[in-house]
Amino acid sequence: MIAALIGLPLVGATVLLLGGRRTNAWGHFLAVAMSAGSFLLGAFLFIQMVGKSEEEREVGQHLFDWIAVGAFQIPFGLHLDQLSIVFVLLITGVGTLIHIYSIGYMEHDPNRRRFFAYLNLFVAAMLLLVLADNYFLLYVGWEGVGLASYLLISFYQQKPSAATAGKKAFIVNRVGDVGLSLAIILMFVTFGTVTFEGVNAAAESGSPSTITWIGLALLLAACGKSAQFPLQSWLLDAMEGPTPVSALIHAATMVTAGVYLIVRAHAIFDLSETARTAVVIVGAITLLLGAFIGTAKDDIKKGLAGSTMSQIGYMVLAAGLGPVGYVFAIFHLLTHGMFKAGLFLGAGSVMHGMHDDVNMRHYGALRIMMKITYATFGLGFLAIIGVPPFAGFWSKDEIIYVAFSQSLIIGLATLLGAGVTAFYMTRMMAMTFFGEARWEDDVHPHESPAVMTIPMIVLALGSVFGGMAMLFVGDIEHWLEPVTGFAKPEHSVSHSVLIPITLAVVLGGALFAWLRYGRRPVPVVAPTDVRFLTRAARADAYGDALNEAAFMRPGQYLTRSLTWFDSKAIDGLVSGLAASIGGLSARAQRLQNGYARSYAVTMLGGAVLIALILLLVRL
Amino acid sequence: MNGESVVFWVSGTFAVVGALGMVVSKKAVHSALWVAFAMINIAVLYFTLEAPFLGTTQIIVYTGAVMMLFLFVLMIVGVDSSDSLLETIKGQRLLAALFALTFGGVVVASIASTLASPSAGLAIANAGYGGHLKAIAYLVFGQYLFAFEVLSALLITAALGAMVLAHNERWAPRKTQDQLQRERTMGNHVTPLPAPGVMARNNSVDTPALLPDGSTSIDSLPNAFRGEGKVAKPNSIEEAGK
Amino acid sequence: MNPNNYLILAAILFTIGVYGVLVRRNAIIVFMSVELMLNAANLAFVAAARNTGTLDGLVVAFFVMVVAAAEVVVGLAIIVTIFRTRRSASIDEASLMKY
Amino acid sequence: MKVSVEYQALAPIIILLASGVLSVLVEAFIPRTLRRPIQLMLVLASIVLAFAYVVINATAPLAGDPVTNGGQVKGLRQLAASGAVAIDGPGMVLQGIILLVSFVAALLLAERQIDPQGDAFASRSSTLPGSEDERQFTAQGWLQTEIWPLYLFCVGGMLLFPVSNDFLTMFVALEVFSLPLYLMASMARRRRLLSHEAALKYFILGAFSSAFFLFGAALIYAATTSISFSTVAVAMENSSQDGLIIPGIGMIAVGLLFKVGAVPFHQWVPDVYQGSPTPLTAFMSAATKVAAFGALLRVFYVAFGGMRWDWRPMMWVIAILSMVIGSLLAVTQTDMKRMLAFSSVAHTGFILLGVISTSAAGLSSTLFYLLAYGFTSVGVFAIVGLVRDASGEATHLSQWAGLGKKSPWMASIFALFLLALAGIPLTSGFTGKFAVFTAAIDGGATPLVIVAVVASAIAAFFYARVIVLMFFTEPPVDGPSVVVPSAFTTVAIGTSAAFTLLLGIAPQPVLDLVINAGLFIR
Repeated sequence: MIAALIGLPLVGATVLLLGGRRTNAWGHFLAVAMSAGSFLLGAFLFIQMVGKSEEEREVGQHLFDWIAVGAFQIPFGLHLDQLSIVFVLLITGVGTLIHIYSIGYMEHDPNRRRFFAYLNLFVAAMLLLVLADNYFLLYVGWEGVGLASYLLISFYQQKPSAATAGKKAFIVNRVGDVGLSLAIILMFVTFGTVTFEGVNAAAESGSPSTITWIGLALLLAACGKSAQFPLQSWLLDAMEGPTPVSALIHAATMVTAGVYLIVRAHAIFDLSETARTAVVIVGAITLLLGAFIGTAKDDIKKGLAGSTMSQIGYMVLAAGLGPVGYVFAIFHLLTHGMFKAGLFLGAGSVMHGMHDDVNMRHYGALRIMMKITYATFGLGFLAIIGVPPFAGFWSKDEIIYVAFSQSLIIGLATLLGAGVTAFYMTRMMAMTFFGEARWEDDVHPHESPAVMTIPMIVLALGSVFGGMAMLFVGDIEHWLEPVTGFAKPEHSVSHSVLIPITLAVVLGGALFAWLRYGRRPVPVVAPTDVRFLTRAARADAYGDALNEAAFMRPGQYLTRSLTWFDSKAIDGLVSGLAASIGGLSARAQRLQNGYARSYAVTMLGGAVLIALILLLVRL
Repeated sequence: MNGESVVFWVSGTFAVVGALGMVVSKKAVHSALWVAFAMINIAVLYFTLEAPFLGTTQIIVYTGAVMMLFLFVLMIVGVDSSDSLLETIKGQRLLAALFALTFGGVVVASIASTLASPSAGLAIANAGYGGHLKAIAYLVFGQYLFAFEVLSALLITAALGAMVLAHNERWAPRKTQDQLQRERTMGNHVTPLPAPGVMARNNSVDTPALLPDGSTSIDSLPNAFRGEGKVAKPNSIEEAGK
Repeated sequence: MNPNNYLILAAILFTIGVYGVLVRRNAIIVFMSVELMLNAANLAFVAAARNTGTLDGLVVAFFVMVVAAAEVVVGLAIIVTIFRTRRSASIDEASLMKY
Repeated sequence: MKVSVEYQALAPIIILLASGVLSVLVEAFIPRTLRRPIQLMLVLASIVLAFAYVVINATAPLAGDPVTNGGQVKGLRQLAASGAVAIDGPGMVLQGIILLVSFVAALLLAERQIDPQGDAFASRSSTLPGSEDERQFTAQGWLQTEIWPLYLFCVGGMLLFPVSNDFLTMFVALEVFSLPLYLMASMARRRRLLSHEAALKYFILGAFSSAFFLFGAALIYAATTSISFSTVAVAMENSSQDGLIIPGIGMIAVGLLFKVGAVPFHQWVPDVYQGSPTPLTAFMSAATKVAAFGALLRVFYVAFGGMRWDWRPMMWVIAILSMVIGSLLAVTQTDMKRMLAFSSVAHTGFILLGVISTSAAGLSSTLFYLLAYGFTSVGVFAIVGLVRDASGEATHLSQWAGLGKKSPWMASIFALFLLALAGIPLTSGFTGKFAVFTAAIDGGATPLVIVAVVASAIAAFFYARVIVLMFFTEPPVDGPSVVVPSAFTTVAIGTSAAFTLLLGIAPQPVLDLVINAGLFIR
């Protein structure tokens, strides 16, 4: 039953990939059907689970033994509990909506079948990731989503920037994967098992330093997948992929895998203060960093990408706070999944109407032409900045509340983040939907077809009611408690004090943005006399020329990174790494000069090396 | 200084001289002769090491067969061909000398630092089997029988390999005397085919003869050497002659 | 006399052989140098046999001679083949494949 | 003195070598047109028979002096041929792997449909490239059937190499499988200059390294009075002659590390892999590695087992160099065969992790890795041989662009092999890497494993690059195509792919097998 959740989209992907052109005509419907079938199955399992008592809710499905060597057992097993099921619903639910949306969005793309195959593949891999009952299988899913994401980012392969972006995502993610594989091997060696159950039970027995190392390795993995500082740089470039992909993978689901991993491995983090602190610091830095990036972007998708980083920063931070935060990390993850997917789809709809122009300076006054998009985007906007009673308010407010209970500085950081979020989201709203029209001459904005707007409407409804539904109807705190544990924060500030303050900060941010961008006319070309950051941002507008140059000189493409804040150092490190590996390789290649005698010299050198080492050891 | 020492120092020195001679000789044939010299001296050392059987085998197999094979191939390649000792790979000679000295130094120093127990001699071991030759025979056909048998595979491989790479079969039936006669009298070449350019400039049979106009005659070469672009151009032969 | 002197002599001959492989360009001479290395190893075996009073070293040396003969046949066949196509026995000219 | 030859224990080796002799006779007495089918039958039959004997030996009731392993050891465990050969669990597993891989590789060698002119070998190796003779022989469809006796001798030598129990037998086995390889490497049908060059380099450097091996053995013999591994191991424990033992170990290591292709003894690998006929490359990359690692394991576990604290640091350095340099150099390769060759160097480094563990787990994980890598490697080169244009194989990376669109099946299987080489889960490569890494951490080599994980990350990049190239690039206008092979190659690729998947998804039976193989006997 659980396996069928994964099986359906996997079958879809296989049929589409191997079916060839024969499936062009109906392939996308099959993909939607498989995804929807998976969702219905998930919903069925969910209802079944609700009907059970708390102890019986966790069910496993043992498929077969993968590796069993003496004491080392790696079952190939799936496992569905309260945490997995909410992810299943999010992935399949949002996934299905985005599948539907893509029918319209990709209508004219010659490679639509392949696109849907990859989407299905992604859904299958992501489901495997959250349904695995051990770290190994999780790793399989983890690699799977990485692969699907890589394939989808470089989907517009004819664009060099897309290819480069795919490569960058791949490299950065490999860094994270190194963390995960090390963590798994360490767990294996320390506990002799890698099942969640086994590790949770045995975690106490590990030495504190080992536990901390495992935790840090897991954090590295989470940083890679969830675009957290210092491995955040790939996410902005990943926006080269088709917009539905950005919505599904780079906003709602895959990038949250890091949060899932941390919450899933809570037994490790519960035991290591150091690892938890590291998680909180990473989360805090990323949430501010992402928000600031968002303020400087004219590209609507990149603005949203910065925002995604920032929101995931909130989740990671919450997850790092321990039992008081796990639940809210997941809660925010779920609400964010809905409203951010909605925002991205809205952005896609706007692009659809604007001839794929992503520059917000060319938008303006779109509320008149694209009423549905305006309405759904607006609801998502209200949700993300945290206006009550929209979804984001409930979850974000809880995180701010918990953060203040742990540390004043962390609390202030979350509060500041909320203000900045309000600022850039208002700026985005204002530049896109308000003001006067700044369209290019040949652009005729129009509303998207129903197949695209309906998913947007559904997600908008989620942005409005999702938070309340989960908090008051679903009682998410106690729903997840058996898996993650839950603790009420001890508090000096009460909700009644904090909520007005938060709202004031949010409104301040929004107002400031409105004054700057809503009331004043927005120049079509960003003014050149302003700060460095604007110049850098403007470079994105001439993406094509720059991308060309970037492709020629891979080392330079990162320098077009937007603000002084998007830590050039880190980006430079990644590209520098790639470049220096290439350079090193080219240099080492010189040794392979084709002369047998030269090879013999190398061998003799090796013999000398061996002899010297052997003698040194003897000394 | 006993007799053994004398032989060791003399023959040992000669062996090293022979080895060095091989490395520094410009002409390949000289190198081959130097190696043969070194090998004979090693054979002498075998005699002093109570291994007359091996000493004899060394002379028969190495200097007799192996080195002759080398010389034979050298004749094919051209006995005159002398090597330029100028190094063309950058840094090769320096690195080679450096590594070889370090390597040799480490190994020699390492051996020299080992405390040597007095030589046990082979008398007891030989006596156990009733004589030196018997002893070796017992070991070859006893304890090391399997390796010995497997060696035959090696020899077959070698023979087969040499044949595959060197022996050419016919792709057309052999011509009868009648055909040959007809070709000779009725074909384009009434006279015999020109001889290779062995006498002219070079001493290898793969050198084509030069025609009066300075071009080469493909007919002067055996079939096996008539590859595309493999035949030497007149210019290159002149250069080689200089 | 120190019985290890033979081993040292063998090591010296071996090193000279190694050096010959590294610096000579004529494939045949390179190959002769390898033969010299094998001879040096043989000398070491024979010397060690007497030092230790066992006969296995002699058998090894004997077998190595056979192996070396086979190796020479194959090696020279390859060298001759190359010579016939390239008209050169220089080992450096066989360097089309690199990097 | 009684000469003992345990025919049953030695049967696999004897069968192969005897068939080799028979095969030579076939060359001598059977008409040319009949040779190929007869030779092929002979080769396949003898490999199958030898494999059957390995299985029989491995499952036979206990005989001789058993090495107990939890009381579940079965099969022969004995010294054979007066102690010159050690037939034991790991030895038989290695023989089994070599035979399986050789069978698949033999199918590739037999392929005649890929190249319109015949198989992968020159019609007559003795003809000059480009000569009239060559044209005539090719036009008349001659085949160099002498490769089959060479192949049989080669496999026979490989079977002996990892089970030899003294330095003499090991040296002879080394030469027995090396000489045919040198010869076959020189016999490619196309690009014969490269093929000759590969043979020359392989031969010169191979002879160079085997001289090192031999001198090392002489020094060990001088120090321990014996060339038998069992005696050497005992004598080393209480020998005072470190001055001979240490250089001896080092020089033997040079000889064996050359054969496995470890840095800095790796430089022949790319050149030889590129220049040799591709089916032979497939065979070499898999079988040679298995045989050579088998011998390396035996020498360093049995003979030098007591000295492991001395040689492990050296192996550390070699392993790190192999992993890093292999992965690094593969990144900038533009030729498919060379890229795979460097990746094979990197894999040598990974396998060395298992050797370094010097434990039962290290041994069994190395065996598993060898099996997994062997099949993947054969498969990957088999497919390389299929991509051709008018002038022969198209090995330049740029020519592989868009192959996924032209022949999605072949490209998908190739991608599977690449993923396995990269160590992605659910393929054999992952299970193998995991087993080896775990053994290494258990053996106290955690830093090495970290290097290995980083090297795999680099390696994943160039494997992924090929996948992207195949599936995401537009095919060039006049690019090569994937030739439809005959049943031989299809079966070979299918088998390799099946093993690659099977060892990834359900590795349990094979893991049980290698664990139950137990330890080397002394």
